[in-house]
This record gives sequence, structure tokens and C-alpha cells, in this order.
Amino acid sequence: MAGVNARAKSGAKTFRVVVIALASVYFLLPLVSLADFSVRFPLTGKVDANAWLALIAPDDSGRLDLLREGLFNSLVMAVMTVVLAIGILLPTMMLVRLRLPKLSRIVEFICLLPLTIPAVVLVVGLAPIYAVISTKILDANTIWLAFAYVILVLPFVYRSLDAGLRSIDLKTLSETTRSFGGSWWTVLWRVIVPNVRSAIVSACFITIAVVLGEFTFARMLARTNLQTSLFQINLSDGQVAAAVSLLCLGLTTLLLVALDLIVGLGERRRARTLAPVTVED
Amino acid sequence: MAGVNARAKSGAKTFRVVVIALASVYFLLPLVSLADFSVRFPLTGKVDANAWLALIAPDDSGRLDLLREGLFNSLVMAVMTVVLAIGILLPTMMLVRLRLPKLSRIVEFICLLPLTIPAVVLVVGLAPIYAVISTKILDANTIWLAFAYVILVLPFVYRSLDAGLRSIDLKTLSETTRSFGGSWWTVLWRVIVPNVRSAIVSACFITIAVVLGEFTFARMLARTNLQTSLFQINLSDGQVAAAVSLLCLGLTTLLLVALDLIVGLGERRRARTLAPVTVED
Amino acid sequence: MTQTSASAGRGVQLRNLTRVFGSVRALDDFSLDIAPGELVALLGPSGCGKTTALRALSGLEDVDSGSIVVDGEDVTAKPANRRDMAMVFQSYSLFPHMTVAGNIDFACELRKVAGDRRKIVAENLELVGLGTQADRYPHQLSGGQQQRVALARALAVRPKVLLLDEPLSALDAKVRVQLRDEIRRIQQEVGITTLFVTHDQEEALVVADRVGVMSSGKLMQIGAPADIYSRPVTGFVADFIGQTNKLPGRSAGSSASVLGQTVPLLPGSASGDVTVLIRPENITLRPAAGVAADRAGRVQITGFLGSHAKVRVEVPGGFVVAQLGVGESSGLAPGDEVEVILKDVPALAVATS
Amino acid sequence: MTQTSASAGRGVQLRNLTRVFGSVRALDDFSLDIAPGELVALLGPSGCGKTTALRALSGLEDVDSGSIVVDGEDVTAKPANRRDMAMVFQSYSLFPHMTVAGNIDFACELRKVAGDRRKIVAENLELVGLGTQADRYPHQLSGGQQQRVALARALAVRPKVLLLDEPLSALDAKVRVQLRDEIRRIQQEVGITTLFVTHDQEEALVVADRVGVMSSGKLMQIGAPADIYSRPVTGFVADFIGQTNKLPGRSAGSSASVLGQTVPLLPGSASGDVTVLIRPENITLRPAAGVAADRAGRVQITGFLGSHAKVRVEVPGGFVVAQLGVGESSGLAPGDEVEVILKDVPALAVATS
Repeated sequence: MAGVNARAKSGAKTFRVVVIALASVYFLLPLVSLADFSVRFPLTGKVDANAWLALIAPDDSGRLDLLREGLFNSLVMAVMTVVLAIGILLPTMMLVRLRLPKLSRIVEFICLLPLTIPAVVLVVGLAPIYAVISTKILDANTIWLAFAYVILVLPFVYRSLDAGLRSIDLKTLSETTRSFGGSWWTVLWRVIVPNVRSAIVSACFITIAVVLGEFTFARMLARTNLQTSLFQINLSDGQVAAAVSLLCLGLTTLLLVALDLIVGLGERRRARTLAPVTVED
Repeated sequence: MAGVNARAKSGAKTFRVVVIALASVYFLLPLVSLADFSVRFPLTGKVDANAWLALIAPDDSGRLDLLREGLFNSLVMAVMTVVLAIGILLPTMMLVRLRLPKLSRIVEFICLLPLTIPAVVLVVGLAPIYAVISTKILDANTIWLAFAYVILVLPFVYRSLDAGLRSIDLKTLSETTRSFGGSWWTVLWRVIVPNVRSAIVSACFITIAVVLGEFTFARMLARTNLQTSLFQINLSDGQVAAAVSLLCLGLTTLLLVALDLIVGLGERRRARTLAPVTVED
Repeated sequence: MTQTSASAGRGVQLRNLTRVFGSVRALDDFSLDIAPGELVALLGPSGCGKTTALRALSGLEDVDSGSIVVDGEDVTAKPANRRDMAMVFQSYSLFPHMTVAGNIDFACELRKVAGDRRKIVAENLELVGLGTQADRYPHQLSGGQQQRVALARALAVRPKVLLLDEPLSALDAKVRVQLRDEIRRIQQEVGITTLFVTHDQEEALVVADRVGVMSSGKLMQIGAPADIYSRPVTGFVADFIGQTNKLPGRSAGSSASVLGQTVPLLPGSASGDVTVLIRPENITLRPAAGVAADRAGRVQITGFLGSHAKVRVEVPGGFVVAQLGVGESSGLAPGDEVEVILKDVPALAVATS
Repeated sequence: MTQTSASAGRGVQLRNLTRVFGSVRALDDFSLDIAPGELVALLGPSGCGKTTALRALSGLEDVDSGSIVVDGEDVTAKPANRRDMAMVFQSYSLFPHMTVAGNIDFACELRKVAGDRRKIVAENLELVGLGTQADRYPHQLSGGQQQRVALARALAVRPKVLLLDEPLSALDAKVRVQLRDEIRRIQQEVGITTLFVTHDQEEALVVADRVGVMSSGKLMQIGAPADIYSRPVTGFVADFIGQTNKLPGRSAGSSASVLGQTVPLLPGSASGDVTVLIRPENITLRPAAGVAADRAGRVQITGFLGSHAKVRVEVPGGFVVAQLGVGESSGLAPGDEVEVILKDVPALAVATS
């Protein structure tokens, strides 16, 4: 009778192969083409690594300065965006869930809206505001772009925190803390934050990934961040651009794998927590 | 003692106002600026509606043809993208949930990956493939861009279907159907699809919204869709561009509100289904 | 156990509480007194307002009108974190990121409990029989153990009132029975004033000094378990607590004729054509053929329940369920003819609807 | 009911089934015969393999070895949709987008049931007492009603075997009791071979012709409810079915001395120093001061349960729980001295661990 089971297992294996094949076609093929393009000399088809070498050993120190400025700006903005986005969203989501559940659909809608607005439209809308910010309120420093990036990452941060808050019994935990005499501050810092830590970490990662990869806003508002500086350096050389793109993609993927592992760990721990109650006591 | 309750209510009201204010600052201000820019003559500050009138009554019939072509292409691609994305994803997700739950994290990861890859990077990767498609496999017709759009909408379709499948007891429903003699085909078409209809509708809406709003791919691969044709028409006139952007944003928002209403209805119906069992029988 | 005894014995008065959610009156002029050290169980179907009453007392829910007095002090306007109570919830409410000992210690820290906290933690874990589990995390415990820890945590802060919100509902039947006995034992040992909310009538009867039955935000009846069970004042209470047979009868003042027999009636019974509510254990069956038609029945189903058996008997115009000892029921099989005999125990008669 | 009777009475043989998940043997050489028309309940703690056994019979779960024979035909290799069985699940498995009638009709369509489907739908809804609800949607019904519809749907396709996978677990206590009686009535009326899986011992005892107790993928004991309850063959079975007191004693062949009294032992009991398992209803209490020390006790807690009461009594070296009638228990209060009397009912003695 072993065959009964073996048959099901071989079906599962076939399906697994199909899924992996599908993933390959959709994601690996473009990457392979990109890699190929970055090392193949366009006209002759000769293969060399010049584009990659140019990245490691740039021949012009002025270029490096620009890159350094872009990287610094991007990192500062990443930190600002993380602090602003999570600082605004976590308390808001907590209060909405606990006190104003009717508003939760509105908050979700607002937070997810930026996903569906083309970046170009957002930039056009933000341009006049940044004109005012640059001249009247703050200055033309690139880092104020972080305010725009908060809008850009809102959907991702929302979804991450949403998943985290869903995985705990927010209401019972906060009511328990309250009933033992804890203030709202205690609820937030000593009970909720430690229990959605993996969601917060994953929100941070995705925010950092988005901010480090952002190009459209900075370019259209004429600011210098990592991507625009790379772009400027390599405007003249498509192959170097391809190499840089691959590098960025690689870094982003690394970040995401790290995120996935962290969230996976958190979920596994939680799964044990929610394991069914057995009879033995 | 009415005050006890009234105090809590006024707190809730204050918070509601804060949320709405926050939403306004983040979303309405850019829009208002955009609207202002579209009607105010840049140098003199005089207000006129010329940019908007240009949209309604274009003075050049060649322009209209281009717009018509772009709109047609975008609509065809929207339909293709919907069919491809849902046709691939729904059966895959069903089978993963029922038979290969271990793969579900991988599938989720693959489906969400496009969210975090900047569109520019995707395009650079896809460009060589489209070069091959245009010359060797199919032709240079714009509509083959739909294959790329499937990647673009994958995360949204995934999330929509994921929410839909989560809201039903997929395992029990399919096992029930199987135990009464139904084939897998019956399970899919007669049991699952009717019960995740609102999720499918919402996946369609978001796909359509994304495809109709897509600009970067089409522009960088030099194809004509709705957005690129609009762009080309109005390249010369920033005010008209602002007006078009507002129009697109308005249409997208309408679509999203419709989506929200449909999903909301579905959830409300489901909420009744899952209402707690009471003692009266 | 000296440290916990210190907190015992505060009286609670809920006075004319009203709470309206939309069109639902969750509490409708609800009043309840709990004596110092007493355990009162509130019982009722879902939506009857029992949980709202408990949450109003805890401060987690506001009331529209009425007052709440604990230990002589009006706490109606105090927020939840300053009411000095402790609650055990239906869902496991332990902090997942803290150990068992950490949970109790954290609660003591919040409530600023004086004394050696390590000793308090150890004593209270001992009290619920989990002395050896101090360093485990909640997810390493079974559901029953988690609720024990929640109980220990609630007792450790020496609250004026202990609030139990369906603490056993999420547990397996066997564990539920064990833990409810434990709760009763600990509550009597510590002597703490306790409000226990449940929808399980057996739980309420076993655990409480007094049981209050609620419906639509009102208290229908409150009294000692045996009183509530054997002398219900309304059909709703009789029906909700325990099983009843509803038999048509004719009331003549203090007694009624039912199935050709005379049954004494409880005070407050209706008169005229009535429905008489008779408990299964107040019916006996005697195997007999050819008895008077109005007391003859035919066995439909017998159900063995371990220590006793229930037998469903077809009688003219319906059926009755009788509860018998195992010995009495062993000879009966479906189809047997029996004589249905009503014991001489007072029953409630309600107007036939 | 002619249409449903047609499907009654197919025998089932499960032979040496084994199913391994990772390191867990969910079924370990498991064999079970179900006679035509019989209702067998499989009972056990979670993870004992009872649900795996049912799913193996339904075809929704594969087995690693062993064979499944239904009505003389080996169906081991048949997929679930061709096994001609019908199942009622724990979670409400009605198709949410179809009415009650639509659900039943759809099942009949899939199973290609011959005859007037409108009539079949109506008859089966009538059978479960929901004749008037045909046009409602599942979400408009209570949990109990949904499970009734699921039952009607399962019966409508006239399966060879009816499979019930904890059909009552998600329901409220009151509804659970009602519906289990209903299931028993309908199963006897239709006469269909049925396998019922549950973790609730009372449910199994009431509903089944025979009860099988499982542990770790093995069948520990199978027999009529009264047999299983009063003549368990292992301590596990005695403990899992009903409550037991575990009292130290000394066995002398066919009887043992416990609490200074002699208790007859069941066959298969251990000898020497043993633990004797005695049911609460086989212990009585008599208020008395100054009795022999080895049978004297002190009341700790009394718990009123409506039709009976449970009393926990401290005895030398532990405590016993006695189940008394309401009359017998009413005079007892915590602290009273009593004489603990063991009834002359055979008990199981197991080796003291």
C-alpha cells in the first residue's frame, strides 16, 4: 500500500518543480539578461568585466565624492523615514484598534493609497510643497525628502505592523496591563513593542530598502541621493548602469532575505504559543 | 455620571480630528497645490482654466488619435494582465494551501518581491527580453507589455486573493466537495471562485488601476499606452500635465473607492457568517 | 498565605447601572451587592450583559448612569488602572515575552506591591500548583496552566476584588472541571471578594456562593445555587439552569395535575392551564404494560452517561426526559412500555404561551 | 424515510492501518470492525489518532499500510471523491454561497443521486427539523442549525458510511446536548453505519452502540458504553472515561482492602500494593464523628451540580471525591467529619507507579 502515499508525494514534487520553474522564468531570466548585458560588449559581443571593475576602482575622485554624498543623504533619510513612519503609525494603529475600530478601514485606505498612485503623480503634487519647504520653512537640503518617503513607505510599514498587531491579542494584553495599573505608555513600550518586535524590524528593513532604492523623487526634485548619484556617474555608460542595478538588487534581496528569516523566526515562535491546548494539564 | 462616558467620547472625537488632519496634510495638500498650479498662470498668478479646457477640447486631431491608441492599448493590456495574473495565481495559491503549505512562504516571497524592486531596475532587466520578444517571438506590439505588468501587479493580486482565501475555510470546503464526489475542477469553479468573488473583483480593480496608470515601463521601452500618450501630448505644457495628473488620480481614486465598497460589502456579509453562535437554536 | 489574606473581604455595590450600545441595553438598571469575601457568579446567554457588568466594575467599560462602590469608596469615575482590581480573561492574557515569574513580577511592579517580590511570586505560584514552572514562557504551558498563572498573577497584587471573565471557556472539558474546583478552593482559602462571569450553568452552580441569572441587561434572579436550581422564579431561569421537561397541566392553586398525577407548585406559579417545568431527576420510570393512558409512555432512546442515564420517553402529546441511576435504567430498551411517575417535588408552573 | 433507509447497513473493516507523520505514529497497526447499521464512537485525547482513522476511512488521508474494506469491497486505493461516504466536519462546512436547499441539492448533484431531488431535499430537511429553513443562507443560521443542515446534506446522498468528525465541538453546551440526542435518534431511524469521532467522553457514551478508546494510534479498548465505563481494562481508559478516585490499597486476588474496607476487583487487576480506581458515585458519605481512623474524612468542598452534588473529602494521605444525590449532600458543609463508605461495586486495581 506504500504506493498510495508515494503517488501523492510525487504529485507534490512535480508541482514544486513547476513553481520553481515559474519563478525562474519571471525573475531569473531578466536578471540573467541584465548580468549578460553588463559584461558583454554591445557591438562585438566580446565578454569583459570592465563595467564591474569601474565600480570597484573609479578613476575619478570627484565622482567618489558625489557617491559619498548620495550615500550619506540616503542613509540619513532612511533613519529619518524609519523613525517618522513607525513613530506615527504604531501608536495610531494601536489606538484605532483599541478605541476606534470603525476608523480602521479609513486608516488602512489612507495608508495603502500611495501604493496605487504612480510615483510621477506624487512627485508632481509634492513639487510645489517642496518649493515652499526649500525656500521658506527649512532649506533645500536633500534630507527633507524623508517627509515624502514617509508617504512612499506608508503602505509597507502599515502592512508589516498590521501583521504584527494581528498576531497578538492586542485588546486583552492592553486591558490586562491597564487593569494592573499600567499607563498607556507602559502598554506601548513594555507590552506591545516587545511583542511586535519582529514586525517593527521588518518594517525598518523594508523602509530602508525602499529609501536606498528610491530614484524618481530625488531625480525629479533634483536632489542627490544614492541612486541619483549612481545615475549621474554612470549616465554615459549603460553597462555600468546595469552592473549598478544588479548590485542594488542584490543588496535589496539580501535585506529581504534577512527580513524573511527574522519574520519567519517570529512566526515560528508564535505558532508554538498558539499551539492547541491538550488534555494533559 | 453621563460625564464619564462623554469624556471618553470627546477623547475619541479629538483623535478622529487629528487623524483626519494628518490625512489632509499628507494627501490633500499636494493635491491642492497641484490643482492650484494647473489653473494659475505661472508668471502673473492670474487664474484661468485653459489647461483644463485643453483636455476637453484638444485643438489637434492627430493628438486625439495618439490618445485613442494609448487608451486602447492600455485597456487591452489591463484585460490580459487580469486574466494572466489571476489565472496563474488563484490555482497556484489554492494548491499551495491545500497540498504544499510548506511552500506558502516561498510563493508569498516571490509574489511580493516586485514590490521592493524599483521599477527602473525591473525595466533594465526586462529590456533585453523585450528586445528578443519584439524581434524573434512575437512582435513589437505594445500589448505584449502585459507580461511585464503581470510581474508588476503580482503583489497586489497576491494580497487580494490571499485575503479572500483566508476569509473562507478553504480546507474544509474543498474536503467537503471532494468527499461528496466533486473533482478538483468542481472545487475550483463551483465552490472556491464563488466564495472569493469579492477578492477576485478587488484584484481586478487594482490590476486595472495599476495598468492604466503605468508610465515607466512603457516610456522606457518606448511603447504607447495611456500615460505615455498623455505625456507626449502635454510634454510642452506643465499646467496641462498637472491637470492630466489630477484627472488620472481622480479616476484611480474612484476605482479604489469602488473596490473598497465591494470588499467592504463582502466582509460585512462574511462577518455575519462568522457571527458567534448563540444559545438559541 | 498571609500576604494574600490581607486583601480579602472588600464589599462591592453596583447601583442602578445602565449601559447602552446603539439600540442594545447591555445593562438596564442593574444592581448587585457582593458581600466581603463572597464569590458571586453571573450567568446568562451571550449578549445578556454579564460581561458588561464585570467590565463596568473593572473600569474597562464606562457606564451611562449608576454608581460603583468598592469598600465604601465610589470608584465610578476612576479609570481602570487606578481601581485596584485584578482580572483573569477568557483568552490567555499572559505577556508572551515574559516568563511565568516575570509576568507576576511585572504585575506587582505596576501595582507597586510592597515586600519581597521574589517571595510573593513563589508563594502565589505555589498556591496554584505551579511552583516548578517559574522560568517557563507562556507558550511552553498548556492552556490550563496559563490560566493558573493568570490566576496567580491576579492574586499576587492583592486586589480588592478578583474578576474572572469566563476564565475556563477556552479549556478542554477535563481541565475545565479540574480548574473550576481549584478556583473554588483558592478563593475560599484566600477569602477574596470575587465576581465570576460564565455562560456555563454547571460552572456557576459549583463555584459560587450565590448565582445571579441575567437576561437583557437585567438580573432575573439571584440566590444560592440550590435555591436557583430548585426554586426558579421564572421559566427563563428554570430553562437556563439545568434541563427541564415542559409538560401541559392544570393548576389548582398550590398544586397542578400533570400526566394524571398531582405535583406541588412553587410560589409564584401561574394558575389555570399551565406549562409545568419538571426536572429530569424528578421523574422515575417503572416498566409496566397497560397502565392508565395518561401516565403511560414508551421508551424512545436511552443514553448512558456514566454515573447516571437519561431516558427519553414518548408520552401523549410529546416526550419527557427522565434521569435515572444506572441500576434503574439498565433494564430499559427502546420500545419498552413504562409508567411515568412524577416525584413529589415542588415545580414551577408558567402560563402556557 | 424510505429513501435514506436504502443506504443503511454496510459493514466496514479497517485492517492493520498504519500512518506515520514524521516521528509520530498517528495510526499504529489500528484495526476496527463496524457492523452494518452500527454507530461506533472513537474517543481519545487530542493527537491519539482518532481523526486520522476517520480521515483514512473517508479517503481524505492516505495510509502507509493496511486495508480498508467497505461493504465487502477494498477501497484502500480509491480517492475520496469515489468512496461513497459523507462527512460532517467540526467546523461548519456548508457552502456559504448556497442556500440550505442549494447545499443539499449540490451534494446530490455531485453524487448523482437518482430521483426527485426537490423531494429528497425536503425530506432530509424535515428529518433534522429544519423544513422551514430551506431558503436561508448558512450565515443566517445558528451554529447548531448549520450542523443540522450538514447532517441532512450527508444523509441526502445516501452514503454507505456516515462520518462525523467532532460535529458538536464548536457548539454551545446546551445545543451540543440537544444535537447529540438528535444525531442518535436520526441514526437509529435511518439505520446508517456511522463512525463518530469525539474527545468528549459523555458524548461518546450517550451516542454510540460501541465506544472505542484510542491512545497513541492504538485502540486501547472497545465495547458498549456501560462496559467501558464500569469494566475498564487499563488505568488510562478508566481515567479518560469519567472521573476516578485513585486510592492506595492492597490486592488479595479478587478483592482489595482500601480505606479499611474490602472492594471486589475487576478481572485483569494488578496484585500486591496497588492503586484502586473508584468512581465518585461508588462512594457514599455518612455524617459521623469518631469512626475508625482509616475510613474517617473531613469535608473540604461541596459542589452543587443541579441534579447531584460532588463532595471533596480529606482522607488520610489525600482526598476522595464522592458523588451524592441532592438529598444526601444537603446536610454536609466544609469541615464536617464523615465516614467514607465504598460501595460493593467491582473496581480496577493498577500497579502503583
